[in-house]
Amino acid sequence: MEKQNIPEPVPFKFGKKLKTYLGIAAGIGLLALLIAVFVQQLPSERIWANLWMNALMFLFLGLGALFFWTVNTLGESTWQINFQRVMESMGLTIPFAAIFFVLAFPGLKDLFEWTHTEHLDRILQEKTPYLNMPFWMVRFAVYFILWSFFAWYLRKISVKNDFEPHDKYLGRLRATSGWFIVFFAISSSTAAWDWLMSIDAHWFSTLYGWYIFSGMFVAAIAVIILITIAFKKFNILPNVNKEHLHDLGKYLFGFSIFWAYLWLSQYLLIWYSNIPEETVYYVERVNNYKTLFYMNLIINFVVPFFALMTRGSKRQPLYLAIVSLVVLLGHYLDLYLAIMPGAVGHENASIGLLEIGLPFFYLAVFLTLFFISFGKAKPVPENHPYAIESSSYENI
Amino acid sequence: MSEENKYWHILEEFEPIKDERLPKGREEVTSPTSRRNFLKVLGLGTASAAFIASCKRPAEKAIPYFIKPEEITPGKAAYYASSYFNQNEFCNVLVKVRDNRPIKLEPNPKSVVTPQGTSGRVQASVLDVYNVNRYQHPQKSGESIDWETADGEIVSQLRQLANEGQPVILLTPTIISPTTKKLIGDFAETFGAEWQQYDAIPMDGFREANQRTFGVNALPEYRFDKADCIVSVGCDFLGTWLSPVEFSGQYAKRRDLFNGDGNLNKHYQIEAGMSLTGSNADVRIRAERSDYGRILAYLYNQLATQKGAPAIDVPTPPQEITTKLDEVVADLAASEGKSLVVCGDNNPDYQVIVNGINQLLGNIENTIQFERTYNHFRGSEKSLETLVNSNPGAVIIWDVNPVYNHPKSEKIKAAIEKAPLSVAISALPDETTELCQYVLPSPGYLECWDDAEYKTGVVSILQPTLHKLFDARQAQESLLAWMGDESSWLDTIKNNWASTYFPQQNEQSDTERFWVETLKKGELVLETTPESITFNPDEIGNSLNTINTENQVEGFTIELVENVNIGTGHGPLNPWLQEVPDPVTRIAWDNYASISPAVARQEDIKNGDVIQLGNLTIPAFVQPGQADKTISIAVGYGRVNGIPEKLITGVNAYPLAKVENGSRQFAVPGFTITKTGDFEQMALVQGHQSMEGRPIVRESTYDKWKEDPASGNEMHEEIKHHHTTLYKKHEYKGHKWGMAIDLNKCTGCSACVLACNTENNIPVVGKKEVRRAHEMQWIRIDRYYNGDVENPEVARQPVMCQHCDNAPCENVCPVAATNHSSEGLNQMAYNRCIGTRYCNNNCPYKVRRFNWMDYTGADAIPNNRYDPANLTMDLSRMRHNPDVTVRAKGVIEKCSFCVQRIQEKKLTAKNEGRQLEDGELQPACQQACPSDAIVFGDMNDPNSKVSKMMKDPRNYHLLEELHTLPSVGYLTKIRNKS
Amino acid sequence: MKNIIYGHFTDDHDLLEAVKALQEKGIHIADVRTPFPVHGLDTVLKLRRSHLPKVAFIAGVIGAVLMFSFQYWVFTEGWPLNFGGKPYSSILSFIPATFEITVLFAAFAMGIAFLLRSNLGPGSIPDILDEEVTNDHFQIILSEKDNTLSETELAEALEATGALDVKQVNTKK
Amino acid sequence: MQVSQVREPLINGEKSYENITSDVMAPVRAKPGKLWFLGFGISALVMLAGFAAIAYTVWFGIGTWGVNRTIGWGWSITNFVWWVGIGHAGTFISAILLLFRQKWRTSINRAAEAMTLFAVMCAGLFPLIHMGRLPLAFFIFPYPNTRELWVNFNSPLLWDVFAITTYLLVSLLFWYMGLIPDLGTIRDRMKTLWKKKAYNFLSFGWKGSARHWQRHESMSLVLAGLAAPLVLSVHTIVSFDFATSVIPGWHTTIFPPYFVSGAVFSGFAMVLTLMIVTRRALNLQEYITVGHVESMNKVIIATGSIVGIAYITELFMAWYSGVEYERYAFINRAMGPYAWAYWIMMTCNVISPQLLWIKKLRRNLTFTFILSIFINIGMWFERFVIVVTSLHRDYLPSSWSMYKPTWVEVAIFLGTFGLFFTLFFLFIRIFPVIALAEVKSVAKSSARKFIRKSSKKSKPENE
Repeated sequence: MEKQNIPEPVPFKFGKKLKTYLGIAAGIGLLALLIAVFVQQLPSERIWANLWMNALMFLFLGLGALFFWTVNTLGESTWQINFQRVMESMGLTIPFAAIFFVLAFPGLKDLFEWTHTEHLDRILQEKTPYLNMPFWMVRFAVYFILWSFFAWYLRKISVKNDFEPHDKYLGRLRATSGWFIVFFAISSSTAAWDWLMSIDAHWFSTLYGWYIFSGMFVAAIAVIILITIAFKKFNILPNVNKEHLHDLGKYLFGFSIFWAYLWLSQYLLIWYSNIPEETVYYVERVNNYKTLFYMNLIINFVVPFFALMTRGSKRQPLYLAIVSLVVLLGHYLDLYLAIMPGAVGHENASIGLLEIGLPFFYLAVFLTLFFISFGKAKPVPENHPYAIESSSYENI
Repeated sequence: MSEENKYWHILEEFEPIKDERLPKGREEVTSPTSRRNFLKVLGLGTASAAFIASCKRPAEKAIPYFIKPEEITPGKAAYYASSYFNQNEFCNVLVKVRDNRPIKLEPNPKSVVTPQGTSGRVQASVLDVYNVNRYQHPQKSGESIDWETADGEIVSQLRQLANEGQPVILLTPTIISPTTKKLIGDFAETFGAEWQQYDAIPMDGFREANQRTFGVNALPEYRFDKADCIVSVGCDFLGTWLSPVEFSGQYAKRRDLFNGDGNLNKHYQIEAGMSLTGSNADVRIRAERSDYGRILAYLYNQLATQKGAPAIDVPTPPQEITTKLDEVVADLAASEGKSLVVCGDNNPDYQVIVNGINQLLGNIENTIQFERTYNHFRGSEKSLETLVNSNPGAVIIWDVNPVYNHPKSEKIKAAIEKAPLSVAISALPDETTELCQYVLPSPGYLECWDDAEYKTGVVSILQPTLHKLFDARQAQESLLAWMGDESSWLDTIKNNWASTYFPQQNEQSDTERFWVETLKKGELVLETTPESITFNPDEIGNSLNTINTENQVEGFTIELVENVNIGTGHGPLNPWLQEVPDPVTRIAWDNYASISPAVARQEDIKNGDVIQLGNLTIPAFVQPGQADKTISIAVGYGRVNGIPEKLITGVNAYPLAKVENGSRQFAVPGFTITKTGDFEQMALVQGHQSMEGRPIVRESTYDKWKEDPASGNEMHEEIKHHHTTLYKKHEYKGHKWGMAIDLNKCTGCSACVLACNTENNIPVVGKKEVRRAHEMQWIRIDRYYNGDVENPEVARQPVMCQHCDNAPCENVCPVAATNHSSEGLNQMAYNRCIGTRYCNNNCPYKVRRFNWMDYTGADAIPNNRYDPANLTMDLSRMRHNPDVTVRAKGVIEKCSFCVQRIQEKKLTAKNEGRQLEDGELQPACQQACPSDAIVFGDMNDPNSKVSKMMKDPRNYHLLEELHTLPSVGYLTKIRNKS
Repeated sequence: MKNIIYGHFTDDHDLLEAVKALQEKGIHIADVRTPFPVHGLDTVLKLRRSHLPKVAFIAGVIGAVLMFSFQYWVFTEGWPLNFGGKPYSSILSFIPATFEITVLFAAFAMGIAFLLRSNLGPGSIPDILDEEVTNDHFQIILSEKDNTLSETELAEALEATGALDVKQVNTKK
Repeated sequence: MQVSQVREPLINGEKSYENITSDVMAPVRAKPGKLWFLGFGISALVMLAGFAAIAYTVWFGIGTWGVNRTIGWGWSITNFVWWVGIGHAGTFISAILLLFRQKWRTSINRAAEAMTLFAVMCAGLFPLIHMGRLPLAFFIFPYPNTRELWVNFNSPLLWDVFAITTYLLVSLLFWYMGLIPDLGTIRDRMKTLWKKKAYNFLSFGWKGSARHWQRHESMSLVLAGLAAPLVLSVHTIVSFDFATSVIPGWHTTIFPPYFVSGAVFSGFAMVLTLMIVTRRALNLQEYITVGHVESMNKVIIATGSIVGIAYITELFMAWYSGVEYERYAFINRAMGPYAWAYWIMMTCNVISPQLLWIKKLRRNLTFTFILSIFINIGMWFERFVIVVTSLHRDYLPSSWSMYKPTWVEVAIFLGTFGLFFTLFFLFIRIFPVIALAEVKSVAKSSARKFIRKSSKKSKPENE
């Protein structure tokens, strides 16, 4: 283990400079949207699809982080304690994701074929007990209420322990994490069906929910890595050392492979059987989005696989940050491929100013919310009974 | 055209070969076999009398030709024209002979009577030749004797009896051979013998009725192809009645919406038990067997009222039937002269009324013609009465088995046993031969010379295609010998032809030339004059009055029926026929009592519960569509004597028949059902009867079809529209084989299944294995019920390997044993197969078959053969088609589209420097199909019939939504109903 | 002929301290033998990181390339067969076997490299100085050859670190 | 590395390194008892009976089984998948838990890996004996032959050949590499010369050198890194056997991860079944503690719940797909003639593990033991449901059929149990059941004795 002198932590301040940067980013995003609507006059479904896609990505980061934290808590692992507050704060953005979804609601008719209740074919008619607006809305509400509740409640317990330390809080944290994971296990799949799979309403794949989950998880880890590295650099989290980065890097590496594994499982099985009711999804993507389709695989699998294979690569903050950024963009692309062919169609879909600019707005909002939340508590949990383990472990 | 020459290759053109080993005093039969080869065949045959559980490959026993006989080209088949006749079934055939062994029967396309297809029984008959249970020597009281001794003793006794004036009775089946008839006449004269003809299931009632109504003792020609409206009352004309192969062809012509003029016939079937014909009807009216008379009377009366003819009041059938019958009457009345009413019951009164109806409708001379009447079914009840009552001194029983198939079996037995001289002439041991003092083995029809006049004025020749396997002699030769006639039977035939038929034709001027040419063609068509008929209306009244006095007996009526493949059960027990499931019930290897679902519910009977009916204990089978008060049982089962023990199956139902008013009745009332508590698992190959709403057999009605030919098949276009694929289709540059099956023409007769069995050396697995769903047939004819369980609609579909271009089976074979040929065939390399059965699991059609055990003897491990039907013995192995591998244990097999035929024809065409013609190449199933429902050809040829059928709006592929891209297409079934 | 001095400890922490103490004196340590891998020992002994992962990587790449190209060759050049209409170069189908062979090559190459590099293998006879090393003794071995100090000085230095049972042996190797 | 004192110790009792050595070695040193001979004898007999049934099958053909034209795979492939699944626990424990730094794995990984190997051997038998022509089984290997015909690389069964072979070999390598130091330990404790020599041979001449340890650790980590995806791949490929097909109930994309999860689930159940007995029989209660059992139970509840979600997802998707064949397949599972198998599966795999949410039950050995057997049964039925229920009613109702095993199939299945236990009985006599060196390496941080010692000193050990 390398000896390191741990500097004094710098208290976090959501400074003016930062706010200005975020404001500019938000402005760029909004400008892109306005240009798309009024100048370029893009087709409405493309606008709505973009709003939908960014709302999802926004949600994925918070939800993925919350999952990462809870699963570590439940697994009695402790290495994450030193940057746990990053995940907690990311989780707190979940309720705001709901707002972005709601903003895209007027476009639901453009996005989802099954909402056109007037003319549904036989198969879609048979799906109406599940795919109907009222029930869909109820599910939407339930997901967000419960996710938000868990994010808020877990954070509350975690922070409480800072001030009035007690072992019971850890127990409560674990129990709540357990409940969250149970709910998440179901809702992550059903939400993926509701918000993504049902865009291609005829198509179905049992793996789809897990596939979307794996992508979300990788994206969230990438963002955790980026933020943690930044905080380490500014000494906000001085106790985060190379071991933490190494492990985070392993997660990014491992789950990128896992994502690729699920991608392959789904594609290979559908390719192999070649049954039209299933291939229809991929035929559209392979034929009309050829470059992006293979790019997706390269960015999200080939790049992290080779870039993060060696031990050293995961211990180099800058290097790891760059890979994380690439992977984050990769999963943005993955989401693009999940939404656009079904919702917009290859005639109208392309990557333009809107697709590149709009995410800045969402990113800015996400970071703003994150910084606000992060600033409200201590950067590292105090009095955590296992805290010692997070500062003194090493990778072989 | 050289092909044609090959077809008519005949025996006569070759020099007879002397054989010293043949018994003296007997004319040598000209034979295609060389002496050397004959020895080989004889040797093999004798050796195989014992079970030889050998692990040696058959190839090791082959003896190469030392000097090759001229007429044999090893590896090339020769075809000989001949005919098949078995008591109630006739077919002109070509016998395919390879290396001196007949191995397959094919229809003779030049035939007037049966140009298209054969029946399943014809296909299976080749196996009977190689039956190891055949008598091998003449016998006296069970001891082998030689022919001279036998002849000497029999002749001396016959002369003595003749001198004493004791009756000599010659009991034969219906003889349709004109020369034989003459010969028997001479024989009868010589010995004062009485000649009686006997049919296991007679049609003497029909003849009697025709005598009464039309004044002729004849069975007329029925023209189903000319009838717009067919009404059949319990008549299974597509399966077992009169001349099913012919009728199937005629019927199918009027079900053809692809080639035909689009004028679909309408077929009503009124029946009690579900027959093959009934299952094909547009409208099937379920009626009790005991109501047949009243139904016919009702139909007559209604029509008569309309036509102003006298009607006689007869109790009407139940209300729910009469409402349906009114519809029938309306349709009949609308198609005068173009309708046909038939009834399958042998009751002469019923037939008289049928005649009355047809007369009323003007069908006589239109759909019923007396020009070329049928010559079979000449037997009558009188024949046995004579035998039983006349205390005969000598009984010569020629190829009939009344002890088995007559209800008065005991009396017949007594009469035979009492007779001082009893002689049986038969190829195989049976219940009757066992009682006779002398048993004279006769050869099978493929070893015989004979002629046949099945329909008046159409005379065929039967020629031997194999030297006699055993020490057997044709019955005719025996008669000649006993009469002291030195001429050979062949000469007798030739002489008769020269004197009788030669003058009737003018094409040939030389008698020898005439004989040879006829032999080549296989049949001679003569000018005939129609029987002159006069209608006698009084008889109708008489018969109606008889029906009026019919009593309704309490209890269940048992009707004895024939199974399509088993027929009357005459002849050897043929394992191929036994293993083909009944097309209606889908049960193999057994007979059973069919009861209606309502009765089953009421009596709490499940399939396989053994019930008692009179003296008969038999498993019950719940048959949808069965009339409540009628129980149907198939005859032809329960043979015991002369059958190897492991092949004994079913129950003999003949004793239930009744002799009444001098005729045998096969519908007997007054039974009650008693459950025995036993259970017998039947060999049922299809356990599920419903399509579960899946678009497997797609169908529509005639009216809808007229509006839109794609009706019922709308999803085909939709599915095609949605077809997407992640990889491009392979290109098939040369041929691309495909098959189209017209579901509207397929009747389900199962001839294709048997043809496939024969062509492809498919093993027989036996009842036990069929029960365990281990059957091996490459084609199966799926049967689904639809609608009302009491009287469902039936849909049928022959399913074989679909030769999918995106075959799920090929992908998953780990050893590459199955893959796709460049001509679109899904091919199997048996040698490479290691038997994971993965392909079969992954086949959505479940058409692959696995060799679960060593059924064929081709396995390398010794002492593990599973041969329930003695078909792996050396003699029975001679049936094998040498072009098709005999598969070993542990190997998957399936339909190959008869790849051996494809290769052969391709090669022929190539050698002749021409393209293959469409229709030249026929797989065995297509060739055997009497209704021309199967079409095979090159889909890359836009003008081939198959590619045109594939483009028909009715065409669809089975499970096409899976994108397996099958090479087999089905044309929708169109029912002519409202 | 070289002389060996060795002694043992009963606690891994003591061992680490002793190694550090000896190294501070500039004594070269010939070998340390322990019943289980002691964390930090490799850092203290300044052992180079093992190259085994690289062996695994290279072998894996070789395995992957070989297997993939073999399958590709079989299906496109060797004997292209049409299986269920799949393209001849059905790359997706090649992935599973390629993956398995990659892992097989990598694992076995590394295992074999480990044994060869460490001189371990069936039949190899170790020079065991103290049988308790595989039980609960942590042994430091010094060699006179590697050090400027004399045998006795080395022994004293070793003893000074708290080592028990310090012994000197002359081995023939 | 420091461990919080709040953590439950992994080794109970006052165990010194010496104690660990002698405790674990005890069964190897001592003469086998009557019970061992009895167990071994019965296992060997059952194994021989199984082999006889296999010989019978090869001789007379697969027709001696109950499989038929519709259901081509019955018990054989059910057993295959079941055994392979069980064979996933060992490598999962040693590889994936190593990557996740779960120290509790050290007490159980050795036995679990051995079990893995034996289970994979049992599993590997089935694809061979289910072949119609076993003597030609070598056709599945791509070897050069005169016809230059290779194999079909499209076939999942062929992938299986690669996967199972690789898995067996790599697991063996992983297991044996871990055994080397422990075999050295045994060698040095043995008094008789031939035993010493034998164990030296087996231990490859291990001497515990620091450099060797360093390489060994480095290798173990990379092996773990390789074995982790390998574990996933094996059951993934097994699932491909089904999922690549077009048969409803087989063809579904969730199969790969769900099979893996199910495999780990059943594997852990089997480990529990065995270890709860073994720890008693071999007096290893202080090494395999209730804490270990609880940890394994947590894995069980996690994987069991994943499996449960997969079941429900499949069920829902069958409805959602709108494909009538899919829908029917699942209705038939739950309500058809094999519904009993489905509900056994549901009860054993989904409902019963949920009881483990209760901490008391999680730590109750008797309950865990019974539950683990339930899961073993449930997971067997899962495979039965997948194999048989999906096949027996697929597309064309005309071919629908039923399946019932014959005595031959039952005997073969029992025979594999015989094989499994025969090998296991030999294993516990010859090899240390617990990874000695690994346990020692975590002893300081996790054994009760050391924890107490370090807390007394209360001296932070900075490394």
